[in-house]
Amino acid sequence: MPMAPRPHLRLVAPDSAGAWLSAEALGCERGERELFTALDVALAPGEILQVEGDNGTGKTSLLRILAGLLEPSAGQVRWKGADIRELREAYRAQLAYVGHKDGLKAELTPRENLAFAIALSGRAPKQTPDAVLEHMGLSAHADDPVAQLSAGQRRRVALARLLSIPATLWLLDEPFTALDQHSIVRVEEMLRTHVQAGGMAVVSTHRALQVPCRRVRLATGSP
Amino acid sequence: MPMAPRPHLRLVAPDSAGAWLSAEALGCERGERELFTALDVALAPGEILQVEGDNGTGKTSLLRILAGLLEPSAGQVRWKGADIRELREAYRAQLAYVGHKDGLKAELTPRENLAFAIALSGRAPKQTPDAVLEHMGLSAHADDPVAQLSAGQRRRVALARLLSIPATLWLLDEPFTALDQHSIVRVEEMLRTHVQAGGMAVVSTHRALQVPCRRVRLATGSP
Amino acid sequence: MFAGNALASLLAPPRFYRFSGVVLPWLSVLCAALFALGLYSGLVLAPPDYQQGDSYRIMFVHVPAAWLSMFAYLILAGAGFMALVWRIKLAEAVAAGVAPIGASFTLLALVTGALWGKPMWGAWWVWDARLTAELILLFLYLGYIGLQSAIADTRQAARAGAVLALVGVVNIPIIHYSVIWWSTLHQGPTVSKLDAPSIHASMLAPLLLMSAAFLLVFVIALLLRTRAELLARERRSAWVQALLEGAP
Amino acid sequence: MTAVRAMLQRDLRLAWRRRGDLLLPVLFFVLVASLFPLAVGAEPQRLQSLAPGIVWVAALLAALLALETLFRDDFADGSLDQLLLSPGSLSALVGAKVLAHWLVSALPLVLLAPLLAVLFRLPDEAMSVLVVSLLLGTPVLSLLGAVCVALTVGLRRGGFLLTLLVLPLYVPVLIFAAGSVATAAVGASPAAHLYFLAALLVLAATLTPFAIAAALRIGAE
Amino acid sequence: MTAVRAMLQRDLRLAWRRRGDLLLPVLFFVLVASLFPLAVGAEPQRLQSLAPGIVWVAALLAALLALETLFRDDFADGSLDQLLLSPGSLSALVGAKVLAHWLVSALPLVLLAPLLAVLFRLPDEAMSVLVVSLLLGTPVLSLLGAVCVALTVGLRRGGFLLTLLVLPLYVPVLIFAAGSVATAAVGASPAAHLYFLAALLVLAATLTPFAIAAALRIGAE
Ligand code: HEM
Ligand SMILES: Nc1ncnc2c1ncn2[C@@H]1O[C@H](COP(=O)(O)OP(=O)(O)OP(=O)(O)O)[C@@H](O)[C@H]1O
Ligand SMILES: Nc1ncnc2c1ncn2[C@@H]1O[C@H](COP(=O)(O)OP(=O)(O)OP(=O)(O)O)[C@@H](O)[C@H]1O
Ligand SMILES: [Mg+2]
Ligand SMILES: [Mg+2]
Repeated sequence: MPMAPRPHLRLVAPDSAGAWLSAEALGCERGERELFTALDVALAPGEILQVEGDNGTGKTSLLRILAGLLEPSAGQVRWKGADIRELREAYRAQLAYVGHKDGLKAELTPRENLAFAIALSGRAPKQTPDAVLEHMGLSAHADDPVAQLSAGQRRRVALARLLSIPATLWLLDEPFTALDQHSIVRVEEMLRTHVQAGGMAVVSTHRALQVPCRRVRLATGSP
Repeated sequence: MPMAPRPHLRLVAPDSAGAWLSAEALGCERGERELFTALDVALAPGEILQVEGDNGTGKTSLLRILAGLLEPSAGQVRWKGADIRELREAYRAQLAYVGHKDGLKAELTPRENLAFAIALSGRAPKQTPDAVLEHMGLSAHADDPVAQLSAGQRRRVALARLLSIPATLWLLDEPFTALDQHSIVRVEEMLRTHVQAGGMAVVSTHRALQVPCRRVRLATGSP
Repeated sequence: MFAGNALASLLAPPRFYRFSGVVLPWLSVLCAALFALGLYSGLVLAPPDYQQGDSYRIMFVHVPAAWLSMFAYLILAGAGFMALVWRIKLAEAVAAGVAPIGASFTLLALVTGALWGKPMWGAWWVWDARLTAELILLFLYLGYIGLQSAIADTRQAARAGAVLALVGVVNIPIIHYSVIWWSTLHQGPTVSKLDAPSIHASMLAPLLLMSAAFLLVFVIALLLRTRAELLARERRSAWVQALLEGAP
Repeated sequence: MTAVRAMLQRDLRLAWRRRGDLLLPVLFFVLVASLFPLAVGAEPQRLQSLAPGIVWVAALLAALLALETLFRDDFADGSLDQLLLSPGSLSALVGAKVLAHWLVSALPLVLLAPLLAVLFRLPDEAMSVLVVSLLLGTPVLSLLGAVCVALTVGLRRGGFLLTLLVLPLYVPVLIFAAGSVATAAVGASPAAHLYFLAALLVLAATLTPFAIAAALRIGAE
Repeated sequence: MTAVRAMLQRDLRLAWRRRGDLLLPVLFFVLVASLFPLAVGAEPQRLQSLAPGIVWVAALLAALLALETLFRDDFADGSLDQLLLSPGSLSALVGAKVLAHWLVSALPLVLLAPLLAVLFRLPDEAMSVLVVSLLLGTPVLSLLGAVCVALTVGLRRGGFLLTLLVLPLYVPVLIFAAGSVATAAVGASPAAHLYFLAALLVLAATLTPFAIAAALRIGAE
């Protein structure tokens, strides 16, 4: 079916001069389908951007583009003005990404998984794995293989990474999946302290965040 | 560590005489861990049981036991008084199960997936695949391979099965995962009409259901 | 179902545990006596072979080990069947217990066979039908053990193993008849021919004694392993708890 | 009955959607068979005497690799749960699945085998025996393999374990099938071997569907 | 550097947790090698002359199967995304992964090969050449294989496709390696073959890590 040209979609903050993460005229195609065109993003320290949108509007795709995992079909993502494809390692060092998938090894324990994530980040951790697991209410499971944890417990281990790796920009794709109420509150708390300390976050979720943030809806992907 | 015996946990409806689905003294062990012991369940036509509980307390395990997919370590599940292990096909003909995983073939289209689900059920469908997809707002994607749908769109296809297969008992494991607000309302509506027509449902979820139901919390699995 | 229930109560784990505890000491004594007799008659009384000299005496280990390796598989499959159909817990424990024992006897048969093969055929190994079949038997055991260790839940593992063991049972007749179906280097049936064993009585007697002794070793090992399996599987049950409290 | 037909149809349709993959078992078969001349040298006489064995080993390995796709995907995407909960007879459904799998992964090998036989200069009598032995033998491989896949379906890294479980079960088929071709190649009658293969096929076709169904219920817990 | 060490350590630890699986490549190797005598007949002379080829084909197939476990799991559980987002050098990380994989899946084969050589009655001079050829050749197999796995990692059913990509790349290794053993078995000097293998190894070790890293970025989109 022929598509009417989409309106230019602007996610720009009112004052976009101070933005560290910015993207202009991003376009994304998956398969044959055009998800969005001419999407602008700008995010300054201390801000959270909540990406909403119906199923299939491209939230996950947008986050992967911002992380540099997916090539946009048009436009480019910039970090402090420089194209992230040129920055490479320098950009990745600022980043913590929690996707749909948890990124944990099922045979290792939560503690080992975290220790590896820290080593991989190549920087001194903000907190030790033990402290972080304690904070996420997982001390009792710190030495069980992750394979034996339930869906929500695994999700908590994945999110625990955020507390130990020093990163300015958090990219979180539906972080609340499978979490119980306590944990949701705890994660929102984490987001709050992160931005208060000058961090930034892009969060895709269907629940309204209980944290001050800019909210943005992606246009419906299909009629 | 030595375990204190758990209190007997009763999920019995006030009037358990009319219960069609019942289970006495169910026990469940996964790996080395005892999730629950002496759990009773009773569900009569027109009722919904919402299973809550923190992550890892055994909601998924309970649903799989009720479906006959997992052997309980103690006790048995009964349908109209008869052990489901002896009823076999007769019980399964009453059942519709939507688990954590969607149960869709990624290479087939939503329409083909539904047609197969109907054939597998061996009964005349309540509604045609087209009508059901229309109702779930997926008409535009009816002929795309499921691989190209987003997480929430896939979930909707999985739930669409409920509308086409005639089943008395619905077992739904976190049906709202990845759904947007519209779809959540739609699924709650589906649950309402199902029980008004004399159906039953067991639903595990972390969100409070906006439908009259009995709610039940599984005890915390671990300290 | 009824037969199953009756059988299950007859084979209840505590009952088996008590019974096996009583017979084990007697079996051990008997086993030691048979070994003494068998070794004396096999190594001292039996004459050297006119062709093979003394090297044939390895037969007194090789043949019982080979027989038991196959016998153990039949037990594995039988116990598996009972575990699968009647869900008898004792059968699950027996199956889990017998597999490593069977694998050990298979390995013993392979090693003693190879040791015997060097003087007899001039090679440790030939790709002869029976030898290969015995090697395959080892792999069947290893597959069973691998499957057991890959599945975390013991009851699930027992039922999965049972299906595998039952399917694998086809190989047993193939091992046994391999010498008849294909012309092989390996000895044809010498002892087990029903009509007249083609082996001299002075060699047959020690072989039979040693076979009986090995059979007892097998039974004792099986009882011990099964008891240990039962304790581990039933550690939460009342009877094991009582047993533990009874112990100092 | 509709459920069984739908099952067969669905799996064939899936195979068609992935039709690029249809070629792969065949290519694997040819590639493995052609590795041997590379590895052992290419003297015609020697190759000819090795041909039955090589072709059958290649077919067996192709069957083994193809097993991966039998239930693994269904388990991963949750379709298997739906099969297990279907009110129809599970063994019939499973039979349909194995049939579809054989049609897609093994039948092309059987059709291609004569070509390989020509490359290895197998005599004509042996060639027809090769085809018959493949026709009788490969379904047994699929059925036995299905039992083992079903058992390992829930395990994370089943690949090698599967191999360990499957290969010992495949050995009798290999011996009789390669034996039949080798006998035919030297001019003797392969009837005894082929009867034995046929007997194995009948046995497997009648018994294994139940074993597969039982194994699936256990494996998918 | 800590990241690279952590990578190696993590993969070795994972292998240890799954230590049951450590045996499997070895068992597969032995099983496949023992299929041949069953399929082609057991005359010692003939087997002896086939031995280098059989052992190397078995090693190659074991290496091929082992590839499945190289990045597939990391992709499925999302660890691969984390690797790609790590600020360290991806090619170094990937090098560590391939090294761990070789240590776990191929080194045991090398250690076991002498036993197979005895079973096939390979002469003693040929035995040491067999071991050296495996030591030089199997790392090349792991490295080349890793490139192909990386390319197919996002595809649902990569198994056969992978085989198809990999086997042609493996052919040169197979020819020179099996050739070296065969030359040694007839008493000639295998030096030329072995030098060539060594050259292949140096080339692969220096170039492929970059190729693997690039392929991963493409494959994981
Ligand atoms: C690695 C090499 C060998 C293996 C794997 C092997 C395996 C076996 C097996 C499985 C049996 C039991 C067969 C049955 O009862 O159906 C057996 C029996 C026997 N083996 Fe061996 N064998 C090996 C070498 C030898 C050698 C070198 C000799 C002596 C020449 C030998 C002599 C015998 C005899 C006499 C029997 C008893 C046969 C009977 O009466 O049933 N074996 N062997
Ligand atoms: N690998 C792919 N190939 C082709 N199309 C794809 C692929 N992945 C996603 N899509 C398409 O891209 C669209 C957006 O997908 P995406 O996962 O970004 O959506 P989303 O907003 O995260 O949805 P949800 O809320 O359901 O997670 C979907 O409509 C889907 O059809
Ligand atoms: N295959 C398994 N092997 C061993 N233990 C398991 C297995 N699956 C689950 N468990 C354990 O069982 C417990 C309950 O798991 P289950 O998936 O039933 O929880 P849940 O209530 O559904 O949790 P969630 O809300 O996170 O989905 C978990 O603590 C986990 O440790
Ligand atoms: Mg998404
Ligand atoms: Mg759950």
